[in-house]
Amino acid sequence: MPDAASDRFEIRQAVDQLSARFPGEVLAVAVEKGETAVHLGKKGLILVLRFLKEELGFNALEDIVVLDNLRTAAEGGPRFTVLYQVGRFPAAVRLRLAVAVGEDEILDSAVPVYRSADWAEREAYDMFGLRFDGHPDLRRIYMPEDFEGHPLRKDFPLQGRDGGV
Amino acid sequence: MTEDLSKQPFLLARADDLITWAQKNSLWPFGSGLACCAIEMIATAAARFDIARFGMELFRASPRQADLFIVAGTVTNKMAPVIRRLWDQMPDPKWALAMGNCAIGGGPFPTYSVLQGVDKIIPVDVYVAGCPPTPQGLIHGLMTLQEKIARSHPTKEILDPHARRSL
Amino acid sequence: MAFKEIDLNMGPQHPSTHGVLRLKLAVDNEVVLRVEPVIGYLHRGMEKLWESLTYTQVVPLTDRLDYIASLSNNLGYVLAAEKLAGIDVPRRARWIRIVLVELQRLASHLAWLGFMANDIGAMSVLLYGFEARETVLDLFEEYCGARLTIHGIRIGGVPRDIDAAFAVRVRKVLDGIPKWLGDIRALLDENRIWKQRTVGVGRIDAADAVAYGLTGPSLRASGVDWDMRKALPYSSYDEFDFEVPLGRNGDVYDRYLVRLEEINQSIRIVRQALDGLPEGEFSAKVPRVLKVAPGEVFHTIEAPKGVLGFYIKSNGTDKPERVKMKSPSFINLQSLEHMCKGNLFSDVVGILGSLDIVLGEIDK
Amino acid sequence: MTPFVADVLIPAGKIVAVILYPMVMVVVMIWLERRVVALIQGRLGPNRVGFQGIAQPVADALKLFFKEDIRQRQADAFLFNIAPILVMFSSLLAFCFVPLGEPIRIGTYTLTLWIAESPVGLLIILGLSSVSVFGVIFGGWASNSKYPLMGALRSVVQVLSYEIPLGLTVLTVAFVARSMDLVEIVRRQESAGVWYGFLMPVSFVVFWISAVAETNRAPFDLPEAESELVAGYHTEYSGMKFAFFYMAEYAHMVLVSSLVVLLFFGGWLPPLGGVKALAFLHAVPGFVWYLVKIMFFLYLYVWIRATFPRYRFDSLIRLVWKWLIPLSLLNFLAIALVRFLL
Repeated sequence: MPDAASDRFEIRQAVDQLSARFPGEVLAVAVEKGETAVHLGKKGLILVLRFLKEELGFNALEDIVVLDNLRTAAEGGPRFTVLYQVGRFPAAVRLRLAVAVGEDEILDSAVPVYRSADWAEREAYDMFGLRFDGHPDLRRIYMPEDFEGHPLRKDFPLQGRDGGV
Repeated sequence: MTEDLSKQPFLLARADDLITWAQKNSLWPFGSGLACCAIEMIATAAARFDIARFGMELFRASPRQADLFIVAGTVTNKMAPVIRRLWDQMPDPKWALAMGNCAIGGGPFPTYSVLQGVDKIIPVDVYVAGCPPTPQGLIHGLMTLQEKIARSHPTKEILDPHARRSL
Repeated sequence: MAFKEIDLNMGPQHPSTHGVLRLKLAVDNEVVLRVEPVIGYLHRGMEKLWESLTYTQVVPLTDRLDYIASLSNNLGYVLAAEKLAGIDVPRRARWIRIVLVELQRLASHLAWLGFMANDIGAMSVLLYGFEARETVLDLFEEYCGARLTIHGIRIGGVPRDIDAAFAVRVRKVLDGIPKWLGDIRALLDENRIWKQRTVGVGRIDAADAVAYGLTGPSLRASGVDWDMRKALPYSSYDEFDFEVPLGRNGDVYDRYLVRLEEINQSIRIVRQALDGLPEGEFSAKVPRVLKVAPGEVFHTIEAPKGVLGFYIKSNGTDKPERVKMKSPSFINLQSLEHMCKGNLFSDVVGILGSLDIVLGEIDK
Repeated sequence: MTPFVADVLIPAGKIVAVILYPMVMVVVMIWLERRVVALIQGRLGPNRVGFQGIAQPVADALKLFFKEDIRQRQADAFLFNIAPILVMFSSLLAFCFVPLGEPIRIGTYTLTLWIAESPVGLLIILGLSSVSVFGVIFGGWASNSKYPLMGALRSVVQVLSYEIPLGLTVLTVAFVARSMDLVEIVRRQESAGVWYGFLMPVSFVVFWISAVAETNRAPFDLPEAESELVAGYHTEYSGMKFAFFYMAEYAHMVLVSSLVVLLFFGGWLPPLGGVKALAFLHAVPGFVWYLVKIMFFLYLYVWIRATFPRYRFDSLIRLVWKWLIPLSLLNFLAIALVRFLL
């Protein structure tokens, strides 16, 4: 487990600076299995990302994971949670930002901050139907253009709807 | 030849032998690979298993010059029209070999985007099972295809174009 | 005369796109202006399928992601699942895993070497690379019966133990590889045509590489010292000593050299692992039906193509709630346009080869 | 020897021989190439069809003969069909001017081992070999699709720019031998006692490099670059038309190798002919020596193909304009000076 003392200190330091800088945005901080997750509000996402990249030197957005909590969410809870896996390398510090998103809410695109978010967001749109405002070219990336529906949603059947060709 | 020659017109039988001998011994596969099976197909053409011995090592990149379409890998719904167009571009005496469980029947992927078997879009002559099939398995499939070609009667097609390609 | 650019289509079926990738190129008679990769032709819906399988059933499917280096996919997923389920893997199992994964890196780099050289025209190197790789595949076939989709790493450990006879055969194969590499390097390293086709082609400097999220040998060829085995050591990699080869100017030639040097480092690691193989169990006791308490984990390893990450979220049942794979080739392919701008059309083939992408991993 | 036999039968026999000679050489060459490339790459190569795979090219040709002949709707019909004929025709016609050996005296009649001997045989062969470029251009351009078009454009530039060093080096040989007639050149080498290949090594090397480039063979095989342009200019051809392109390339290689042997390595002369001790070498007929030398150069072709990567287009052009042409000019100047001083 890479949660050596130095990592923990740097992560806690980063999180403290983060919550100091954005008191309204940081909703909760959870540490589990050596990984730190910061729950953020939707509005401040890009500001936090830019702050992390420019000031704290988190130079890599490793992955954007989208969770469909159709069945697990409490009544009226947000349909999707979008996780931004951010890391600072080579110092090997890793942080996860979680943002709750409703069914047809629009998130700000992270492309202006991290170039590698381009395709990850297109995949999130293709698989879940999440729209990203400010994305240079938001199109389907895996499925053919004329495909309706978003496959990775929990209510989409595994075998697909129209049975292929 | 398994058929008795009395029924078969003598001259045509000899012509059949000659044509099928040529077609059997110079099957040029089409250099198209889709997924994991493509790597095993290349390993089959590489030094250790070497299908060049059968004269098959000329992987033609253009469908116009290929006789054998080895569908090596998963055919997705997005790729299916491309496979169908490539098959139509191949000149006529052509054969198809479905390599691997994905090409035979969707393999381990019963999902929304995978075509459950390539024989839904192109007529397949030989199925080689395996995920991926070992090079020996593929060579066995190619040899069965050669036997199948040896039994076919190309002259019957030339003389009577309506005759379906007899198996 | 009005300038008219040709828009070429290196379609889903092309001899040198390593699978079903489609490149839309805008070309001004041989000089590349724009490259737009189109993917999805091999999208099998893996992540949707994983949500309907148990934790142990997912492992054989991870073989089919990066099918040239299937063992490192297994390791990536299995380490994430073990971290989530809190399973502690015995030290001997971790060492056997390192033997297998480093042999897999060897085989993957040899296959890459063959494909790239064949794209640039030296077709004999494809045969030499594949013959060297066959010797490594024999070891995998002997270890667990499969050559390509090996499924050789399970949750909790490895399927079989390694005995002394197997170790002897592994050492014999490891002695053979440098000889093969010697021939290939003699053929290519100082070859004027090879250098003309690769030096200064597809250049990307360190800052752009990090900005595009490039990882793996392609990033280290631009001089960025970032190898997940050293940055975040996993599966007792910190008990081995090996160097991380770095390039200087991040062109196709440096990526070629970095990967060749990585082959030598992998050989060193496997030798150390075989010499100091600790005693003990080769697999932890894992319940047949593995129920995992709710939680989430994100774990990355250094796959031959780059940093391969797995995010798993569990909901207490025996099936994962969500498994997301961070694919190195998916991110690396985004920097293709940056590398190809201004080069000639025939260089696109060389650059694509030097990126070492696999479509199974990109399309999932 | 009735006039009928002398004027009709023997020329007819020679014509058949000249057509058969390249065809047999092409069959041997296809087999040789696939076997040698295989052995270089550590595999076996075709050895199942006929004895050691010798019937493999026959099977290929026969199969291609029975293939469906596809022509695209948007391809230009006339040019599309004329291209393979042009390529094949120019190679075969050039073989009429290639002498195969010393004339043989049978009784009172001398049988000349060539069809046409003309004082400018060398020039005609060069002219015909550049006619095949038209075939490639028409083929690529008429297929009306992007990859063949690029293949055709590349081959235009490549073959035209490699004609210049080819022509210049051939000029040096004609200059030294004071004649363009191939038979005369070989006789001159016999009387001079030394072959021109050793007399003018620079000419030989430049000639050989531009010959390899002229026939679109690796490492200069950009017009049909497998990994870039799918199959280059003959992407759209199938069946017998493709077979013509395939065989014409080999026929062109045999033609160029025989040119190299005639110009630089004394055609049918036994090696070290002048040395008295080796007089017994003359017993072996000239044709055999000629064939041995050609096979060596054909082997060299295949050897080069199996080892070298492919040139990029701009380095290919830089090679010829910055290196080969100045080199051949200087070489021609040097030889002219040497001859003037002697």
